[in-house]
Amino acid sequence: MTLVTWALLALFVPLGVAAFIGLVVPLRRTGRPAALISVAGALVSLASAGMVLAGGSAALKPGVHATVGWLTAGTATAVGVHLDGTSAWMLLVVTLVATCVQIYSLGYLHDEPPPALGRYFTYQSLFLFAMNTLVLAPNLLQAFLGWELVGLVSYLLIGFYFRKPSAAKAAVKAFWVTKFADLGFLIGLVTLYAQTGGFEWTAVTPAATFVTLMLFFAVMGKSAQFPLHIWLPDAMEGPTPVSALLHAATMVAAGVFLIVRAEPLFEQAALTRDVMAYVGAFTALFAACVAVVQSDIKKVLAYSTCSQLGYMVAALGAGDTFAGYFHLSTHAFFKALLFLGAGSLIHAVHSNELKDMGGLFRKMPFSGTVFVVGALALAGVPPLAGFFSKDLILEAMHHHGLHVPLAALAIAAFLTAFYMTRTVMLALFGTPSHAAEHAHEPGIDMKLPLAVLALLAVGAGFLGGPLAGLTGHDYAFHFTPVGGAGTAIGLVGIGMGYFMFGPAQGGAAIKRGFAPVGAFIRYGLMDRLATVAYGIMLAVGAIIAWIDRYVIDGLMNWSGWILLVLGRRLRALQTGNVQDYVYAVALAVVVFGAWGILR
Amino acid sequence: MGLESYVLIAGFLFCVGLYGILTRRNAIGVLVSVELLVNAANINLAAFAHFGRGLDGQVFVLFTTALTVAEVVVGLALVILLFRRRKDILLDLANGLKG
Amino acid sequence: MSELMLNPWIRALFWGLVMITGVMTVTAWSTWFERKFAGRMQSRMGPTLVGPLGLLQPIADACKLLQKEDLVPDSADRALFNLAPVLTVGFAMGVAAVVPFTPTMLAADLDVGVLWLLALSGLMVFPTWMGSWASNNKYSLIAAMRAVAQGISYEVPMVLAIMVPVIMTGTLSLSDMVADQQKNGWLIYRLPLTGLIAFVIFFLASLAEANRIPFDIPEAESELVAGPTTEYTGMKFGLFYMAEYIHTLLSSAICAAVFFGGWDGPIAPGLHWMLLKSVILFVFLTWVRWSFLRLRSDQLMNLCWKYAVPATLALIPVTAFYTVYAAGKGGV
Amino acid sequence: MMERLFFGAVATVLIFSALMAVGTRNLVRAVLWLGLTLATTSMFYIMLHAPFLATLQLILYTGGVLSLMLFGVMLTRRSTEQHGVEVHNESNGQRRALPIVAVAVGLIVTAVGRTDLSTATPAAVSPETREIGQRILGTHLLAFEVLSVLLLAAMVGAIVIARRKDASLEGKDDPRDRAAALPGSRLSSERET
Repeated sequence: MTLVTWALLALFVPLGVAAFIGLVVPLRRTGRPAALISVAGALVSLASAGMVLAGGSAALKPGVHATVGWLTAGTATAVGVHLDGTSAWMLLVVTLVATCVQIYSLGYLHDEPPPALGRYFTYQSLFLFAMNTLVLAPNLLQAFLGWELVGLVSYLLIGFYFRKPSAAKAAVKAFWVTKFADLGFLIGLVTLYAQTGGFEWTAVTPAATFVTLMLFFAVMGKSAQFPLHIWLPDAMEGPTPVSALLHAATMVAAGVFLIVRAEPLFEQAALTRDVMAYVGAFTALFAACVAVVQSDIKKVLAYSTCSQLGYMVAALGAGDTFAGYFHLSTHAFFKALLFLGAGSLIHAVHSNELKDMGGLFRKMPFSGTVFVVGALALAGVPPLAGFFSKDLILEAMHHHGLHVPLAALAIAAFLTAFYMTRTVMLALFGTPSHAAEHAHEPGIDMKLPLAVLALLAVGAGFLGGPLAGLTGHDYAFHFTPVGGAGTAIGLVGIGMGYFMFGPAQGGAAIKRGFAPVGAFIRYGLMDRLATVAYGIMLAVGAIIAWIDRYVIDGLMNWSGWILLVLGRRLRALQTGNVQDYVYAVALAVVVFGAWGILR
Repeated sequence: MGLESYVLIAGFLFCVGLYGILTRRNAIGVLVSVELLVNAANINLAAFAHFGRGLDGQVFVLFTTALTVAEVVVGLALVILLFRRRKDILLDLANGLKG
Repeated sequence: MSELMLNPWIRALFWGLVMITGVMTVTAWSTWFERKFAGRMQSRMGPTLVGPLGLLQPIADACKLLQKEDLVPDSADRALFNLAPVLTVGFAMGVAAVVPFTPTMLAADLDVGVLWLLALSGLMVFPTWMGSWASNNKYSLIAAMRAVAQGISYEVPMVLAIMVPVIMTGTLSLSDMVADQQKNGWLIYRLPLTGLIAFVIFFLASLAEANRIPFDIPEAESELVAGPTTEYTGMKFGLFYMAEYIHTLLSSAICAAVFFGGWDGPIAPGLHWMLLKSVILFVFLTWVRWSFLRLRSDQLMNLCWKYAVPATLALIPVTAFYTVYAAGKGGV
Repeated sequence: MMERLFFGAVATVLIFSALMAVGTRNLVRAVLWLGLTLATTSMFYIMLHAPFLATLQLILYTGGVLSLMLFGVMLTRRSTEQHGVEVHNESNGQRRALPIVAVAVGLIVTAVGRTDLSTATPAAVSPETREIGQRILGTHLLAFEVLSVLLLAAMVGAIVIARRKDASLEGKDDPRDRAAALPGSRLSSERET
């Protein structure tokens, strides 16, 4: 079988599975069989992705392009698969994480009623298809299709517990925010089409700046960049495996992937890249700040995801595509691990709140260990996965002279290490809460994916060299001052976190000092901002109101009076009889026709 | 037969439909007349397609056909709503918007 | 003779006459066959008295119908009442024009034969409706509502189901369709399952359009007396009766042509194969008729909109995919 | 000559049935006359070498639209018929409609007379049905897609319009309807005003 056949298999098996378990209602209603079919589909998809990658970089490097014509009005566009190192690797990452998450879900959602379980796995399979459509897209148009499809599935999965009002609200919010951002994608696509007559990744156009800015707007929505990040924390209303797959590892990274894919376009737009670097760095810092004060373990991870996506976007903004892409893949592994690990903690105590946890490490050594591994990887401790990619990003920022974003990212690195230590300390060590007393380890179906992802979180950093070779970049790990400083900052953050939230519970003065800041961030950074903006608007509004009342209204009243008098006269024309109006139209047509013909 | 005979017949059909729209009291009767109008236009499109050696005319007949189906569906839904509210479907009595 | 047959008008006229006579004759004796068959299924004899094995029974029936008094109800709409039975046979016979018995034996080799077929099946609703409306009878009116609802509902899966053969063979002409099957295999098995499902749905839909049991809800003699034909007597009733049989027979013939390769078959001449296949399908239909109960109105609609339509909608992309990629045909 | 006669016959049937469709007082017959008009139009299409259109006309207009209209007639029977006798279908406003229609006919005849339409010659070969399909999915793809959206909108719209139950007329088995019938609710205050 050729590479394309394998890729098509990876693409269409999940679709077939989704259609099968979705449309065969009795099967869907039985739940568990549907779930097993879905997992089997994901495994086939994973194996196919593996076969594609096993084709080797020699076959992938030139890029394998297989398309069929579609929408052949005017200039032809195409759908199909485009395989090169980038998409092949992404395909593997997506299918791997998805398979892990699906297996994990078998255990995590064990107590769901069967119909809901069937629905869940239908969405999961559909998601895999949608994401693969996006990953394998040979042009921006197909990418857009996949983009919208993953948005739809995200909406469906966030609202999985749709009887819960907050979940339904969160789903709608996520949908609207991302759809609003997707308008940018659409405008970008239309502009690109108008300029080049196609939707190619490699298009060359003078309007590249505008097009890429529009695309980046969509990325801001999907990859949760400030200020369009607001949907992501709410999206945690979905089941935890969904958060791991969609809202941490793959779907939110789709924005980053899009930029990686459209690199030739973004290369033509220096302005967009600067915007990206600053927006990304700011998001990284801002979200890290917010993450420090969250009390909900999933919210911590959600803001952390925001922050890490900021890193990737900043790296892409600096022009180092590989750094962003590398961080995307390592992040996919360790963040999925963190979410799934958090999931098993949540599963054990039936609560998202950190205060309901504590001391869980002793009860759940396995889950605790993998969670700590994930946290260390995220904090950038060598030689775990996050260390290499974060190091590369910081270096890239330094290399391109972007010092302000670099500083922001460095602070964010400190905060990252700090809040992860805080989370680990609060959730796993310390005094056990009441809820944590009966906690116990999850079953094998949840442990297995955790083990796989933990291995990857440890080892994925060493895949940098092969991955660079696959995607046609140069990469070799060097120890540099910037990278060293970044690691040191991370270690300081960990130490600080341990000092404050570890057994010593030190730094009371610092805690007290920062308490108002924490409260401010936690309870209403956005609200305060809104209050200030509201005050300004009230003042401006008062002025406008005066003008409106006495100047404009005066005019209006006067003209209104005239219209009223006129209207009373004209009312006689409105007989309310439809045929009278048709008669008027016909009369006009005949009169104008006569004028035109007999003239 | 020449093109002008088709156009004339279609034109006459159109006028018959117009007369129906203006005089029918019953809403369904008006819908019937609207069908005649569209039909007249369709004959013209097909005739010009044949004599102009193009196909676009025929394609557009298909489009207008689909449009008409949509129009009839919505029209009948309105008629039924009207009937539910007023117990009749006489257009000259349905003049609630009278000024 | 052969030169004369080259003229399409003459050809259409000739085969038209042949078809009409042929179809009428076959229809007459199909009633005999059905009664015999039903009799055997229910451990009875069926007609035995008129002629050997009761073979002359149809002629006797026709004589009886012709002798009966022709009644028109007082409050009936006379013109429509009389027009309906004529139209119903007319439309049913119209289908015969495009049925390809052999490459040469068909009245009109239309480019758009499939559409013609669908058009006439769609029109079949009107005579039924017209007759029942014109009768001005409560039962008939309810029957009319049912007939129209059933007719326009089953038109949808019928059109969608026949799109499967159309996509696979890439033609709207029935004779080209058979020719294609001769070359590439019958449609019933060419694409596993898909052809079969399309056939079953198409067959069901044509049964519903012909108001045959188990879809004879408009007639429903146990609740609606006899539905549209309540007020009809004598030969007018006979015409309705005949139209149902013609419709059923021609549906079998069309299914044989579209899904079972028509005249394709070894050794024997094509016409034999075509007739054999049609007869097998007709026997199958008769068997169904005497084995199943009538559906309820809501069951009928459920079957159509919840099962047949979604199934056919799913079939179309599958077929298209197969045709473009696997068979390497079509494409832009 | 044959062609001329044939055309004349078809045109006569067409116009006559159209006149009957707008003229007859019996609504059911009007719809059936319309059916004859539409069927005759498909004869025109055959003469214009458009067999695809002809059959489609039969399927969609005559088969589909007409059935819908008959349904409409039956559902609103109380309005169109009393004691089995058709009422209320008489025309009104002939006095003002006739002149305008007469002028329109005159205009069309004049306009056609001033053109050189009679010099146009028909195409020798009739186009294949396949080409129509390619046109629709090629040049006119956008229009086709827009049309599909329109049909969807019409479908949804028709359901919404015809479905809304008027609580004063229908049984109130849906809780929402019951809520709407409560005094002070928005729906009930809108009703019958």
